[in-house]
Amino acid sequence: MNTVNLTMAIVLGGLYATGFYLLLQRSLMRVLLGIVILGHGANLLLQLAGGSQAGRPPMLGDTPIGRMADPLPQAMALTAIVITFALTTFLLALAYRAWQLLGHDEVQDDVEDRRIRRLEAELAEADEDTERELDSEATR
Amino acid sequence: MVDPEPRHRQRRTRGEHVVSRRYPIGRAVRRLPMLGWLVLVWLLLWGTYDPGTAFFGIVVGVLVIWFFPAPPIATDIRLRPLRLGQLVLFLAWDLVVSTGRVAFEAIVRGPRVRASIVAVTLVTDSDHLMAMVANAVSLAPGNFVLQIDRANRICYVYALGAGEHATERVRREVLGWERRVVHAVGTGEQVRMVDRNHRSEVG
Amino acid sequence: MSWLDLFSAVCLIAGAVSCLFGAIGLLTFPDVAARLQAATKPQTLGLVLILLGSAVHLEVRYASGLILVGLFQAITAPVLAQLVGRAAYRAGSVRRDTLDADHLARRIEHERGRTL
Amino acid sequence: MLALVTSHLLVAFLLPPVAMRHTRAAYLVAALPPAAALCWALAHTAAVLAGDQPVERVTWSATLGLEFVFRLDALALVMTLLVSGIGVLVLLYSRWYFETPSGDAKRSAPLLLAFAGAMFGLVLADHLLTLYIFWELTTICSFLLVGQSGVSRESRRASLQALLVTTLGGLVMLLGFIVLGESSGTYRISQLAAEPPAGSAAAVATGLILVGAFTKSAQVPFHNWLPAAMVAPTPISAYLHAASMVKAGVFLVGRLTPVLSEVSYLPVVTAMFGLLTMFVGGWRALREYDLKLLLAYGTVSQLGFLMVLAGSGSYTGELALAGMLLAHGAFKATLFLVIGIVDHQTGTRDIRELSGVGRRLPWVATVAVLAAMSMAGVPPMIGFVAKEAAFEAYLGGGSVAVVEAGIVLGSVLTVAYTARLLVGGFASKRGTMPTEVHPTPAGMLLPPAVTALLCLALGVAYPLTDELAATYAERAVGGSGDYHLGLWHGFKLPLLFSLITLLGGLALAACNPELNRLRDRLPRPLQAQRGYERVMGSLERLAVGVTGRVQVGSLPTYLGIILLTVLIVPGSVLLLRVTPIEQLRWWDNVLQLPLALVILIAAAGVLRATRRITAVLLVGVIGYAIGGMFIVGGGPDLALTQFLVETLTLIAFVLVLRRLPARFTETPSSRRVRLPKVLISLAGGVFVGFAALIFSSARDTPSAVSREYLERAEEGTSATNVVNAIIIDFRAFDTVGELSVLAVAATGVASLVLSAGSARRRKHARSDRESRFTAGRLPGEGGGKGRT
Amino acid sequence: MTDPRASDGREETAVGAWFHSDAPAERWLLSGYSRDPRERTILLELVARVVFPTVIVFSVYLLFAGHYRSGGGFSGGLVAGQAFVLRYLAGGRLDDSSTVSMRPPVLIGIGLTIAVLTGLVPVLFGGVVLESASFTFAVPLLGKIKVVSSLFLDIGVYLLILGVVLDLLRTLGSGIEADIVELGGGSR
Amino acid sequence: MMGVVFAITFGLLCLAGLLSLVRLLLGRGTLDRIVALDVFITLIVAATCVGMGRNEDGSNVALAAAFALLAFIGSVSAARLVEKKESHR
Amino acid sequence: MSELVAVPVLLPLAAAGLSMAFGRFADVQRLLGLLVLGVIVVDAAVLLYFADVHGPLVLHLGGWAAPVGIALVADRLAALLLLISVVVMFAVLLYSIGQRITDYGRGAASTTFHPIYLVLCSGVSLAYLTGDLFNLFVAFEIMLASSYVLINRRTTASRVRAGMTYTIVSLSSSVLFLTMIGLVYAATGTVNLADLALEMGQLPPAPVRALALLMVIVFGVKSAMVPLHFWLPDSYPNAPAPITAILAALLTKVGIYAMIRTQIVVFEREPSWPLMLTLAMATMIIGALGALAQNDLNRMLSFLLVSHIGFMLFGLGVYDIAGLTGVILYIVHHITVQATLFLVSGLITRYTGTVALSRMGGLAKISPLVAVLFAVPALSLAGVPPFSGFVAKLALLRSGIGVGTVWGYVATGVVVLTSLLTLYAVARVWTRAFWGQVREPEGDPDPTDELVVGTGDTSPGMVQATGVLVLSTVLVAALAGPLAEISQRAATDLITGEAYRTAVLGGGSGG
Ligand code: NA
Ligand code: NA
Repeated sequence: MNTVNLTMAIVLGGLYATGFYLLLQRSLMRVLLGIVILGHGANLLLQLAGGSQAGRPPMLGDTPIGRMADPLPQAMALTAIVITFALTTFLLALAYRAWQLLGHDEVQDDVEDRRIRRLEAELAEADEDTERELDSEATR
Repeated sequence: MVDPEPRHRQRRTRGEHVVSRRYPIGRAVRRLPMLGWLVLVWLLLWGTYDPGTAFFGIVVGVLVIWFFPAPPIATDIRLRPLRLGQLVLFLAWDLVVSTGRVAFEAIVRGPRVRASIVAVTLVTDSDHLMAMVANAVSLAPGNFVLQIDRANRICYVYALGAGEHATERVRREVLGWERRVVHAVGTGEQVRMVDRNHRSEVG
Repeated sequence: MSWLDLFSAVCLIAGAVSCLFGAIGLLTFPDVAARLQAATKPQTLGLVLILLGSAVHLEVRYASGLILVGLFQAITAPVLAQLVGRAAYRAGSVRRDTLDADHLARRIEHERGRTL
Repeated sequence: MLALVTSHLLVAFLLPPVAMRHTRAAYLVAALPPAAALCWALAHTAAVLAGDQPVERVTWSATLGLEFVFRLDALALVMTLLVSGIGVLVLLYSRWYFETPSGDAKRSAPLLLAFAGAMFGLVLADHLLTLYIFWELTTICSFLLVGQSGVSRESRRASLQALLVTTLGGLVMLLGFIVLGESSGTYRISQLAAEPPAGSAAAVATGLILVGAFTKSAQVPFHNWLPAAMVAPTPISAYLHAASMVKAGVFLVGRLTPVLSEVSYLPVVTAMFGLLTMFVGGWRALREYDLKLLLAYGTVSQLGFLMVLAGSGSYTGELALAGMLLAHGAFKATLFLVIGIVDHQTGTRDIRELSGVGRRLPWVATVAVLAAMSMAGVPPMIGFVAKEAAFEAYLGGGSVAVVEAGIVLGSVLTVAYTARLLVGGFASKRGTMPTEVHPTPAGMLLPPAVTALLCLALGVAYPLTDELAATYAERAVGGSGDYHLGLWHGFKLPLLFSLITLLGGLALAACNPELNRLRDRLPRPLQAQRGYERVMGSLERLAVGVTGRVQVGSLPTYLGIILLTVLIVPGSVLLLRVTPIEQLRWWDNVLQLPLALVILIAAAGVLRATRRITAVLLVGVIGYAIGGMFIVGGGPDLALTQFLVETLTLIAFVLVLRRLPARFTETPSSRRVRLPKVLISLAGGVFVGFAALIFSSARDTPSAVSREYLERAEEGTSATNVVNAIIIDFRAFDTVGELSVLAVAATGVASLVLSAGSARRRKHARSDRESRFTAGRLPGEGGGKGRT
Repeated sequence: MTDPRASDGREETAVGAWFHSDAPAERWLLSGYSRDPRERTILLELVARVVFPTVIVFSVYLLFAGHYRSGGGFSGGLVAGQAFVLRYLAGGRLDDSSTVSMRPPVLIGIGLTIAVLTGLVPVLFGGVVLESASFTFAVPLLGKIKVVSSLFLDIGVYLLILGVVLDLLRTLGSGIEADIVELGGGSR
Repeated sequence: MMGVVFAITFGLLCLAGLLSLVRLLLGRGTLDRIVALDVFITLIVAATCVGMGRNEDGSNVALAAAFALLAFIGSVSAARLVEKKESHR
Repeated sequence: MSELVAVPVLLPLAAAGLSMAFGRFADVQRLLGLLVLGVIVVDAAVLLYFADVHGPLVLHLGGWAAPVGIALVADRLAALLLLISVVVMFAVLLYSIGQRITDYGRGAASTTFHPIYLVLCSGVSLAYLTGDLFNLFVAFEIMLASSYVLINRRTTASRVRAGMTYTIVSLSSSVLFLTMIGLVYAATGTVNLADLALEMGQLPPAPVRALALLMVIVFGVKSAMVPLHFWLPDSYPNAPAPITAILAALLTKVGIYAMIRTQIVVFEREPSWPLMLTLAMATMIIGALGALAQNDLNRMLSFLLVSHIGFMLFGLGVYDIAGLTGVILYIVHHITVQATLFLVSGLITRYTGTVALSRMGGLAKISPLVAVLFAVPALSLAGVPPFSGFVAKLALLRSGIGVGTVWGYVATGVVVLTSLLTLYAVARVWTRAFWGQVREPEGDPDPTDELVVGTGDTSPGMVQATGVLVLSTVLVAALAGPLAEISQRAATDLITGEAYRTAVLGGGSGG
């Protein structure tokens, strides 16, 4: 029961690839758009996971049950849409706050991590010093 | 609701007509058209036209109006259903014609299309009439209102496909729309004003 | 094919064509103001026609709702046109070279002269 | 036993407040629990010698096999006598040694007591895990005792070194214990001894356990922490690094001798490392000028000797071990305490500065000489008795002879540094001014005097010592031998060896200055301290290097790695084990095609967009088109929500974009960076699309759950819209959760956007409070704020 | 006929003031305060005055129709929220124009509490958490009216979402605007 | 017969949608894009209505109404705020 | 009876709603928070008792039997972790209240902190209790959304980056989670965990394995498993102490819990799982090395957190009853200890005005109490007996040796090595910050910045809360017997899976 057809698979692939690429950027706004697009992709995937795409709305009444689209993934996608929306707005506010505080909205590298990378070089030097110190101590 | 500091309330912009809130019954009556509209919307949405739906429509309409009241306004509206119907029909026809013209311009002229911005001073002095005229004009052939100078009753109309006589043609069209609108919803006074103006133009 | 179907078919196709013309105008017109014309008028007409064409196939209780859709579109399209047009003019996105007459510019000149 | 151990720890826990106010009294209080333990042990001596072993057992966690089991046997008794006896003496000594107001004094009483308790528990343990627990406790106590207030760099370094080296050993040992326990099904030492495990598990366990023993007992190559730890105050060195803690390793090997009797390599390894340690320690001791360091290297050497004996596995060897344990405890404690006195009264421990101390402090010198005799193995001291037994133990041919020779050689070194110690510390030297000496308080001399007399007493009263040692040795090797500890065994080889040692040692001591000059010229390839520094240095470099490379601090990199992991881990499984997908088709509804086209074009447009608003609008197009997909797929509710949310998102974006620059301000990344990003994201897209195909073709029936929703919605929830029925009834809980997410997000947005203003307000409020606070104070005390 | 705004001292130039005003003569939308005339548009205000209550009615329809057709508390709340967005766009910051003037966080809190209580109330009647029940009344003239208890959950959802949208307008909308003014980012 | 009509209608609408998307991509101004988006949404509304007609199932009417409304509010907000941003410059 | 299962989830939510509505009354908010958490502590204890004595307590929400409805399941594992988590949340709330009163005064109410904290509690509880994969996603989102707000509150220019990192990585992992759910549903047509276990049996092996690994990654990001851990040390240390404490203590553990729950309930596997053991080793080593490279106290603790996540992964990798017993014990121990350490770190920065170890000194002299409060959890973290860390570590080591595979042995060796490195790391803190010369505190550089505070003001509430946590770590050690027993029973339940499945699927009658 293959519920995903080739077109939709390509769409999913395209959405995810776009989302991933944007996610890997430094501009917070791009990252945010990436997450929005990924969210779209995930919601689409959820709906596709349900059943045949020729399904009719799951509204009881005229349509026979057998022809209806799977309601559960729809319900889940609905929840997911709202959650993604909530978090998107939060991230948006965060982008604004970052801009307000920093004057730009780029995600920069961690200062402390960079310090440690510098430390490595310093440490190599210091190590030589200790070796020399130990040598002189030994010949004392 | 939002802004804790009422600093923006210190003064009102001059020129605004402030209507007294002292007459509750009058206010309620003024709101009846709105209630009617809301109930109509409710019925159209449900698609079931029975007393139950209507009842709940009234309940919902009253609640909405009561919870979110619009500020009272001075403007009087006199509905003339026949004239209103005429207006709608005219509008529909105009829409078809305007579509044809825009389509023509789009396909034949395309990027080389010409236009004008024409100032038209309206006869009547009323917010909602002006808005309705603007609305109607915007639906009409190749025009839309770009800017309104409410204080001076001027509409600046952007008109597509204009030529030599564009200015005069646009002015006549806009005033024509004003006349139709005033006939449909204006007060007697306003109707007299537009008719007088129309006669002087034609005459 | 009944008369109703025929009516529906004409409405639908005319509506779709109208929409398409609008889209073509959107693409070919030189500036925002002109494109706005294309965006609002043929779209509104097209939508209304399509609503008519579709309503024929629906039960009354559903079809009545379509009236609302048409009304919404008719009321709101001009507002959008005015807002966008105004913004475009202010932002200088309306191409002056396509204009035969520009009373608004004249008025602004006039005001400026009066205050200075 | 449990009560005694607990009382140590409990008193130690309650002692600090007392120590704060009455420092000296605290030492006396602290001496009480070890004294009680000593009395208790002495009271049980007879019983233990008669073969009666008191056992106590408390279960901590049966599931984990975690128990406290204590047993007083001969070895435990020997060690208890040492630990508690010397503990009492050291605590009494400390009462005079520490200056009253110093922080060290306040700190040490409870810590020493806690250490005594841990040590007491350790020697009594009859359960591997019990043993480990107390073992680590002694490590921690030692860390704190050596470091003290940690003001000096040396003390910090030394304590850290001791901690790390011994903990390393401890942990490896724990691993060994677990291997032993898991393979044989019990952690009880007595049970293990009854049925000694054999095979590879036992062999591996032994190796691991020996690492623990070697580190704790300062065997080469782990020995160097011990001399470094000499930065500790002398009583602490005397107790920890001479009498008790460092013996734990030797004790462990002795304790486990019966358990590991099936492991054939044990004696070889212990002998090898023990002898090496004996030489290295002795050799270094001959070079040191600091009396304490000299003694410390001497201890290292002695520990090597003890380790050789502990691993011997022979009756006589174990006998010698028991004797030597007592002997070493007694004489080394004495010597440390004496050197403490010298240091305390003269202000120096340097051989080159000390002169004529023996004359000024005759009693002290006498005590020192007594102990030194025991150390050198001069009759009738216990040291001699034990050493005789050791020489006896390795009489024989082949490899045993090598060990014998090694012991003799090591003992020569011992005698030599003993002589160096006595002469250097107490003799009058030409060319050196007599050192100024303060008189010694009697209370300070008493403890070393007691232990010195003990050296003598244990030697003279050798039958008693022998009985004690024999009881242990019998248990250790599971049978008795015919050798007995004693002063006189006739003219036999051991006596000759003793003589050789003494004479050789004295000769070596005499020509030591020349030797030292020679030594200074020799290269030193093996230096334990340097090895330790190197290991720590490279550890730090490794840490910084690895962290610097792994933790690059760049968010895109992190996300890229996460994506790569997804691609590599589940992706490879999917790729490697793929089966052909059935029922492939291009579309289910033709309308999917144009919508798909719109989505893909818009997505490409987002990637290319340079203006923020353009990108946002294009994302909007994607959202609306997906809404279209939802309609096509039969999900009007979904589409409605999608449209509404999309519009709201668009509005929210636009609201914020008012404030941000029109274009993306990002610095364009170089091609080198962009290509991997493109590849990773493309691969990610392919993975998801591919996975969607594979997973959705894996199922062959419609969802049974969904069927139930469709069938039960109307009667169950009286709803015809099944999706709505799921949302507010069947799975209403999801909805409640989702609501809280919304509420939280909205609150968060408010706190972010509105916080700028409120932060400013708060700052004012705070500085107001602050100024009021400072204004209310007296002008003089403006500086330091309320500290505890 | 004189232009009252042409001589307004607040504006930098009269041209700017005139150029930026489409302000209607009356307050179509706002009862409380007057806003910068440059930001007013007669057409939008007038349309919003009609569309706003219409959309609210529509949202209430969605809330109640959700059980049977497309709609539900989410859609309803979101649509109502959009009505306020329109009002905000036409009239500027949301003022005291509604009878119930409630801070959005309070609205959110109430919505959440209602939703959770809907889950907990059945327990008081010996049911299971989140169990639903339906009651049918026959009312003369109006016919049968069916009330499902899970409707209250939907109402909670509706209120909460409305609160969230209002909060967004308060923060991302007015909050950022105020920020621009405070920091002198704007040209006014 | 009606099927063909519906197919043609859908086809034309899709074509129009793609054209508006092209305008959205080309720009040049933000306002152009906003207008294009508005057209795009209106086209989706139209397509939804056509779909309802084809399936003879009107349960999506509310959907269409909501879309029409949203397109308006979304476009107005974008236009309004773009305008504001310009005036804040 | 089964209604009690819903209390830890719904009560804090209702209270959060009220707390939001009463946003202007500080005392009401405080009281509400403490009261609700107190009630939940009692409730969790009762749940644990019942789950242990009578088997899993299942609440079929809305009366809909799983898999139609969502089931909340309080089995031994969930109840135990819930209990310990709520206790920690209670203590941290106490600390927070103390800190806020000290810094902002008694009247300072917050529309943010108290409601969000309660929602966080609800999310954590739900994550433990839910028996449904999608609901687990919702739980995670509740939890994460709250954490985003808490971590980004009052952020400063120098640290807004940290919040972004955290938020973006978490959001990305949420997207992965959602994708995973989509794939799971596509393959099985259900999202109920117990039901999934049955459906998985009918699938070909490739998708099943891929799903299992995808779940590992999704929860691996949340629990900071190497190589998905980078975000944690860059973000957690940059929040105020109580926030870091609660996030570090609970969120990663919930990730681990979810990983254990899904892997063991849904999938089947033989003991000793090489991949997981490898990941565990990498996590332990990289984390420990990272800790050694740090000068910032909070960052160091964060790296140690990563490292010790490796311990838990190790137990999961052993994949038998002994291993899981060890993990459960370890989680219980680590929740309390890690929270305590971050709280103490908060106290330390109050005395020193810095987080840099190189600028600290003589703390043991300045405040012996803080020294003790640090020493106990630090030693416990290093697994030194007789503290809780030792007990938990012992359980892990025994399982690693007991499983009898080469992978098991190697990984056990790494556990030992990591213990040593941990000890080294905390001992360095001791030697640098607590020993050495007493330093004058660096003043409070930025009063709006809650992370670095050099005022030296500590309210009794903060110290008491820390003390309560220290005592609870001691208590965990003291109660090792019963805890280990119940952990073992929980692990047995997990491995056999029968009790869980019948409780969820077999028990309820539909509708
Ligand atoms: Na429209
Ligand atoms: Na600060």
